[in-house]
Amino acid sequence: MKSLLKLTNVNSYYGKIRALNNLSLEINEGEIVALLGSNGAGKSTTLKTISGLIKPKSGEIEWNGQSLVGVPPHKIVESGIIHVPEGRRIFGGLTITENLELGAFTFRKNKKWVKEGIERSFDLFPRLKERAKQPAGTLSGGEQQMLAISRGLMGDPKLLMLDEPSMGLAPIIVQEIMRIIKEINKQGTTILLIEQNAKAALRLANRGYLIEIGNIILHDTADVLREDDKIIKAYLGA
Amino acid sequence: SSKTGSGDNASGDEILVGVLLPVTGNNATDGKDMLNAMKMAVEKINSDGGVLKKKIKLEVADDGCDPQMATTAANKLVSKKVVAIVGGYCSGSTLPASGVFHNANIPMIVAAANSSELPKQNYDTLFLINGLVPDQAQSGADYFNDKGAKNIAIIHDNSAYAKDLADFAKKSVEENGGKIIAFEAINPEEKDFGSLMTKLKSLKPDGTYFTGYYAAGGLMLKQFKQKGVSGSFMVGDGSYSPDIIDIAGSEAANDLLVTATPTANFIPGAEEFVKNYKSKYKDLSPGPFSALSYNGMNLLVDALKRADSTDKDKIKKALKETKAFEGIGQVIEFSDQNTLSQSNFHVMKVVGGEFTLEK
Amino acid sequence: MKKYKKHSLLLLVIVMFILPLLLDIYWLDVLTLVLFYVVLTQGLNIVVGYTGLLDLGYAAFFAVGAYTTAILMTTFHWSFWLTLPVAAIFAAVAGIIVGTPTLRLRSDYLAIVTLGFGEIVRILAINLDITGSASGIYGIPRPTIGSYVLSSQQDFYYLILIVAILSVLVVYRLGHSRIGRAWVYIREDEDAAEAMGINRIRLKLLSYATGAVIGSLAGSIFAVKMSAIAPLSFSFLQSVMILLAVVLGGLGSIPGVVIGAALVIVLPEVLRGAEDWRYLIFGVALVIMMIFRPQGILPKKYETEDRSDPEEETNDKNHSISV
Amino acid sequence: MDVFLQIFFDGLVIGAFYSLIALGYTMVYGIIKLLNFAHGDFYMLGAFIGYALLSFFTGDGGLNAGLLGIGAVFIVTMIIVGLAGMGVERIAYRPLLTAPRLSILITAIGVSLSLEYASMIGWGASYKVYPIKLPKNGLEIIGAQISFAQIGLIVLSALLMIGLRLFIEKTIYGKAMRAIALDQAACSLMGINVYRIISLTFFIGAFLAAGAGIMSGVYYGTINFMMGFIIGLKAFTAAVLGGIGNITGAMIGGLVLGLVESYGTYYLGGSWKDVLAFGILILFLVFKPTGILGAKEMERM
Amino acid sequence: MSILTVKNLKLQFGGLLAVNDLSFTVEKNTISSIIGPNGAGKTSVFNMITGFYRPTSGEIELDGTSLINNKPSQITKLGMARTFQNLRLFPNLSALDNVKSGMHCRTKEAVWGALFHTKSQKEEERLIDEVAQECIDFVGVRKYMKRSAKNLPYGAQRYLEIARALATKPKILLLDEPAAGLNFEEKQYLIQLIRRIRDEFQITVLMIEHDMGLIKEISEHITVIDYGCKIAEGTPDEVLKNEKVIEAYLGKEDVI
Ligand SMILES: Nc1ncnc2c1ncn2[C@@H]1O[C@H](COP(=O)(O)OP(=O)(O)OP(=O)(O)O)[C@@H](O)[C@H]1O
Ligand SMILES: Nc1ncnc2c1ncn2[C@@H]1O[C@H](COP(=O)(O)OP(=O)(O)OP(=O)(O)O)[C@@H](O)[C@H]1O
Ligand SMILES: CC(C)C[C@H](N)C(=O)O
Ligand SMILES: [Mg+2]
Ligand SMILES: [Mg+2]
Repeated sequence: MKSLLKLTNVNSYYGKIRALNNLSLEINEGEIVALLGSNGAGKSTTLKTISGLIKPKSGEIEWNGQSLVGVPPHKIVESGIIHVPEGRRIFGGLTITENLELGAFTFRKNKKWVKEGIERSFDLFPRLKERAKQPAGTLSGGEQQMLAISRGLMGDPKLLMLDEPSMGLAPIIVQEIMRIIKEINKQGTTILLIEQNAKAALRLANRGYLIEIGNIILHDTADVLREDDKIIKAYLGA
Repeated sequence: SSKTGSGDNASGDEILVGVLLPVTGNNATDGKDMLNAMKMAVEKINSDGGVLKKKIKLEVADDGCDPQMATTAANKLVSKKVVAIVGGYCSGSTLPASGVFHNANIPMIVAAANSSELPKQNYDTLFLINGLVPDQAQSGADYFNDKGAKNIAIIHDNSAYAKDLADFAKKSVEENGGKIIAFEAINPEEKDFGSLMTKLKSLKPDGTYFTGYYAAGGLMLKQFKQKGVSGSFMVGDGSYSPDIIDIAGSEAANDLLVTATPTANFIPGAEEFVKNYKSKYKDLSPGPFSALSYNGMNLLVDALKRADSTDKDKIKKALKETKAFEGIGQVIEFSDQNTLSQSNFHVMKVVGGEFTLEK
Repeated sequence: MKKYKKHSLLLLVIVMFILPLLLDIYWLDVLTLVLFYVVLTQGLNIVVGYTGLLDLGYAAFFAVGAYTTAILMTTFHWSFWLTLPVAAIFAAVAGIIVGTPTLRLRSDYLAIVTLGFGEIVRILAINLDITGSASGIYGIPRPTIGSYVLSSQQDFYYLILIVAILSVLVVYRLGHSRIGRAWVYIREDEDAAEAMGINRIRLKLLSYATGAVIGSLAGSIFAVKMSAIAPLSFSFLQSVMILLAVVLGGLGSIPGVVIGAALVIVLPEVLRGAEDWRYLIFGVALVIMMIFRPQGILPKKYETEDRSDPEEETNDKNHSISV
Repeated sequence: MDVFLQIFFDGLVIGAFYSLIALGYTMVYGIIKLLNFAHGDFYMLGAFIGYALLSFFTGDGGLNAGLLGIGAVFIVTMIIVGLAGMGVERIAYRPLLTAPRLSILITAIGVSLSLEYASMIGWGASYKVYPIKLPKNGLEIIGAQISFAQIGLIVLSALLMIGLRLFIEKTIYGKAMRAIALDQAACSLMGINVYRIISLTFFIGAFLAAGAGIMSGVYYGTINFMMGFIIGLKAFTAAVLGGIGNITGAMIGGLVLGLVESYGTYYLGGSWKDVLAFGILILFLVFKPTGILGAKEMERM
Repeated sequence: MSILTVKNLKLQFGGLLAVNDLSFTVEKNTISSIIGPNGAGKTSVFNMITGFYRPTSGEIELDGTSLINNKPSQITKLGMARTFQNLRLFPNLSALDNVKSGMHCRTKEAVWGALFHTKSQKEEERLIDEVAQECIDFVGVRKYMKRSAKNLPYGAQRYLEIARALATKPKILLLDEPAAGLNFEEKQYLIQLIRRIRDEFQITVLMIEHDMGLIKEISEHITVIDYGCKIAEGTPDEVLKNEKVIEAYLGKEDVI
C-alpha cells in the first residue's frame, strides 16, 4: 500500500490556543480512515490543517511525497485534496447548480466535466435535482449536507475529507450516505472520515484514529478498535 | 464680557498680528491672494522701520470657510496673544470667529466678508472695510433696471453670504419695480445644474444673478450658455475671480457681469501696487481682494500708530476714529456700525476674457 | 485591582479639573472640543457600539439640541437650563422618528436611512427661517448660574466636562444593566434575542432615543459655547467623524471611545504644522491604526476571567481567513 | 411637455454618472460587504490622471489629441486607477477582511482622506479646467435637446451595466465573487484563490469609477480634489435604493435618483431636491426594505 | 391535558408547501418528539410555533392561548423557549451573559433603575445573576462561565443554549436536534439532562431528533411528518415499527 498523506508532529494553533499537539497520522492510498474523538478534540482542526485553512506552527505534512506546509488552500485543492467542512458551508445565496459549479472551480475550463459532474450529483441525490434552481440556503439541513458532499466530489478528489457528513441527517439518508462513501471509495478515492456515529464509521473504515486534546492516543484497524474498551464506552455504547 | 487673553504679545521686539483666511479648501485661491497682499504690506512696513519701534509679525490661521474650523482657528490666534486680526473672507466662518475675538476683546479688521449679518452683531471689536452686501445688491439691481431687465432670476448657494446677497438683491429688484421670477438655491459641491437651467430657460429671464462663489459660478455660467437661457448672467463678488472665466471658458464668460469693488487693476494710483505684487509673486496678478487686504493691514498699522500702544481698547478707539484713511482705491471711515461709511461697488463686465469696468 | 482602577479614574477626573489652569486658551479650546466629542461618542456608542445599529446621521441629534437651545434662547428668551429638557425631548422624538422606519432594515440600509435623515435635518436648518437659514443663529446669550454668567473658555470647559462625566456614567450604568445587555444581545444576534423574549423594536427605539438625548445635550452646550451655530457644523462629515472616534476607540468600550474622541480631535490639531500634508497624514494614520488594532484601540472585552494558561488567548489576527 | 422631457434628459445624465459609480460601489459591497467610502475618490483620481495625461498629450489645452489619443488616454487612465484600486485593497483592506466590518469602514475613510489630500498636494487645491471639451451638437426630440455626448454617456453606462451583470451572473469568476461574499473559507476549499478574486473586484470597481471620472471632467469641464465626495455619497444612495449588491439595481437606482433630483429641482427648487431624494429613499425602504431589486433574504432559523 | 395544540397548520414558501394541514398536540409534562426526513418541515413547524414564521393558515395554542400573530418575544414571555438547529448563541459574549439573556423577559427594571442603581434594580440584578448561574450549573458548563460562547467546545455550546432557554422559565421547551454532533457518552449526558428538565422543573419538552437511540430512550410520544404532512404518531414502539415510517425515514439498516 502506498502512503498518500503523512502528518508528522503537527502543531496547530488558534491564536494562542493550541489545538493540535504533536499530531501524527498516515493515510494510504485507497483506504477509508476514520477519525474519532470527543467534542473539541481537534478532529476538525486536523482537517483544516491538511487543507491549508490553518497553517501549522510546526511539523510536516507530506502529500504524495511533497510538503503541504505553507501551501495556500486553493493550491491544495488543485492537488486533489478536498475538504467537505463541518457545518456544510454551502453558499446559501447561490443556487444548487451554482454551488456545484463552484465545486468544480479548478476544472472551470473543462465545461464537459462540469456538466457531467452536475448530472452525476443529481443521480446520486435526486432531491437536489428537484431544487436545482433554488437558493441553497433554503434547503433543509439534510439537503444541504447532500449538496456539500456532491460539491466536494465535483473537484475530483484523490483524497476526500468528510467532516461529520451524517450530522443532522435522517437515518435513511445516513445509510444512503454511508453507502455512497463506500461507493466513492470503491471507485478509487481515498477517504478520511470524521464521524460521531462511530458505529457506522468503524463499519465502513479500514483503520481508525482516536484523537484527544489534539493528540492521537490510539490507532489501529477498525476491527480492533471496535473491540476496544475505551471506544466502546465513549463512542459505541455497550 | 470677560477679558481672557488680556496680556498681549507685544513684548519683545515684535507685534503679533493674527490673520484668519481660508488657505485651504474651495476658496483657497482668493484666500492666498489676500494673504500675499498682507505679507507684502507687512514687508513694506517692517522695512520702513516697523511700528512703535517694533516689527510686525503675522500669525496665520486657516478657517477653510468652515464655521467650526474657524472657531478653533480663532481660539488659536487668541491663545497666541495677537494684538489684532486682519482677515475674514467667507462670512459664514467670519461670523462665529468674530464672536471669539469679541469675547477676547481683540479688534478685527474684516477685509472681504461682507454679509449684512456681520455688523448686526454690534461688536465694538469688528471693523468691516469691504462694501456691504445690501449696497452690492443695490448696484446689481440698479444695473438690471437701467438695462430694462425686469424679470430677474436669483440663485444662491446657501452660504451665509450668498443667501444674504440673494435676499437683498430680491428686495432691491422688487423695489425697483422688477419681478423675481425664480429664487433658487444650489449645492455648491455639485456640478450639474442642467435641470435648473432648463427651469430658467422656460421662465425666460431678462437677467440672472448668481450670488455664490466662483467655482460653482463658472460651471453654472457654462451650462447657462449651453442651454441657451435668455438674458444676461451676473455674479456677486464671491465669484469675482479670474478662475470663473477659466472654468466657464472665455467664450461662455463673454459678457458676464460682476458686482464688486474694483480690483487694483482698475484703480487709478494702484499701478505701483500691481507692479510690486507681480514682481514679488512671480507674475501673479493681485486677486480680487488683495487690495482690500493690503489696505486692512495698513489701516491697522495706522491705528497702532495713532493709539501709540498695543492696548486693545486703545486700538479699538483709534480704529473707530479713523478719518479719511487713504487706501488703494478707497477712503476708509467708519459708520456707527463700524462699517464703511461709503461703499464702492461697481459693475464689471468680461470682455475678451478680461474683466473691464462697466459702470 | 478594582480599587486601583477606581483610584486612577478619580485621579484622571482631578487632573481634568486642574488642567485649565495649565493650558493656554487654544489647547483649552481643543480640549473642550474633545469633551464635546466624548459626549457625542458616548451617545453614538449606545447606538452603534451596544445595539449594533450603524448610524451615519448622528450629527442630526447634535443639531436638534443646538438649534432647540439657540432658538429658545434667542427668539423666546428662555433660560439655558430650561432649554435642556426641551431639547432632550425633541431629540428623543427625533430618535424615535429615525428609528421607527429603520427597525426592519439591515445595517447598511440603516446606514443610508440615517444618513438621509441627517441630511434632511441639515437641509431643513439651511432653508428654514426659524433656524436662521444659511448663516445660522448667532448672538446666543450666555447661560447664567444665579448672577454668574458663564462666558469664559474655562466656564464652558467645566460645563462640558461635567456633562461628559455624566454621560460616561450614564452609559456605563445603562451598559451594565438589563437594558444594556439586551442591546448587546440584539447586536450579537437579533433573532436569538427575540427568541429570548427581548422586544427588539422597543429596545432599538430606546437605544436611538437615549443616544439622541445624549447627542442633543452636547448640541445645547455647543450652542451657548459657540454663541453662533450654522448648518455646516452638522454635516455628514461631522457624523462620520463621530463614528470614526467610536470605532477607532473600540466599539462598545467606554474608555476606548473616550480615547477615540481625543484622537480624532487632537491628531488633526497636532498635525496643523504639517499644513497641506495634514489630512493626508491623518488619513494614513487611520489606516495604520486600524490595521494594527482592528478591534479599536481599547476594545471591549467580554471575557472577564483571567485564564489560567497565559498562552491561551484568542487572537484572530494570525489567520487571515476566518475558518 | 418639452420641458418635462428636457428635465427627463437632464436627470438621465446625472443619473448615468451616479449609476456608473454605483456599479463599482455595489460590486465591492456585494463581495466583501464593504461600504467603500473611498470609491468616489477613484472617480476623482481617474479625472486627475486623465487630466494629467491629456494635458501632456495636448500640450496644455489644445484640441489636437485626436479621437484615438483620447480613447487611449481613457483606457490607460482606467487601467492605472484600476491598479490603484487593487493596491489600496492590498494595503488597506486585506489585513482587515476578517476584522469587524466597521473597522474596515474606518480604513475606507482613511483611504478616502489620503487619496483626496494626496491629490491636493499633487495637483493643488483649486479647480482644474479640463484640456478637452465635448462637441455641443445633438438632437432635438419634441422640443427637448439632448447632445450626442449625453446620449453616449447614457448608452455607455447601460452597456457597462449589462456587461458587468453578465460577468457576475454567468461566468465562473462572477459566481466565485458571489460565493466569496457568502463564505470565504468555503471558497478556498473549492480551489478559489479568494484574494485574487477580491483584487479583481476592486480592479473592476476602480476601473469603472475612473472612466466616469474622466467623462465627468470632459463633460463638465472642471475637476477638483473633493469632487468624489458628494457623488460618492449619491452613488452609495443610488446603490442602496437599487438594492445594494445588485448590479441592475445600482443602475436603476442611479437613474431614479438622477430623475428625482432633476424633477425635484424643477418642481420644488434646488434647496429641497435632496430632501425629496432622501425622503423618497426612506419611504421606499420602509415599504421595501431591500431596495428596488434587492432580493428578500430568506434566512432560515 | 395538552399544553400545546397545533391545528391544520399550513406554510407556503412561494410554490413550495413546506407544511401541509398538520395537527398534533403535546401533553403536559411529557417528553415528545417530531421526527421525519430532512426537509419534511420539522424546523418550519418550530419556527411557526415560536413566531418566527407566520403560518399561511392554521391555529396554534399554548395552554389555551392562541399564538397566531404574536411576536417571538411575546411567545417566549408566554412560556415557550427554544434552541436552534444551527446554534444561535451570542458569540462574543460570555457564557454567563448568554444565559442572563433568558431572564430578560422575567424582569422589568428600566432606564431609571439602571441610572440610579435603585434598590429594586440591584435586587433584580442579583436575581438575574443567581438564576443564570443556576441554569449554567444545571446543564454543567460552569467551568466555561466566563468564556466567550464562540470559544466553547461544540457540546458545551449546545448545553449552553439549553441553559439560556431554561432561564426564560418556560412551560414548554422546544429543542431542535439537540444531540447533533454529540458522541455516545455526551448523548447519555443529554438524555439525563432532558429528563431532569422535565422532572425537576416540570417543563414539557418537545424535540426534533434524528437519533433514534435517543428518541427510543426518552421520547414518550412521537409525531412523524413527511412532506409537511403527519404520516404517523404514537409511542416509539408503535411508530418505529410503522411501515410508512420505515420506508420514508428509518430505512432497513441499523445505523445507530
Ligand atoms: N475558530 C476557533 N477559534 C478558537 N478556538 C477554536 C476555533 N475552532 C476550534 N477551536 C478550539 O480548538 C479545539 C479543537 O477544535 P476542533 O473543532 O478541531 O474539534 P473537533 O474535534 O472537530 O470537535 P467537534 O466534534 O466539536 O467538531 C477546541 O478546543 C476548540 O475550542
Ligand atoms: N425561509 C425559507 N424559504 C424557503 N424555503 C424554506 C424556508 N425555510 C424552509 N424552507 C423549505 O421548507 C422545507 C422544510 O424545511 P425544514 O427546515 O422545516 O425541514 P426539516 O424538517 O427541519 O429538515 P431537517 O431535518 O433537514 O432539518 C425545506 O424543503 C426547505 O427547503
Ligand atoms: C468674496 C467675498 C467678498 C466673500 C463674501 N463676500 C463673503 O462674505 O463670504
Ligand atoms: Mg469538528
Ligand atoms: Mg430542521
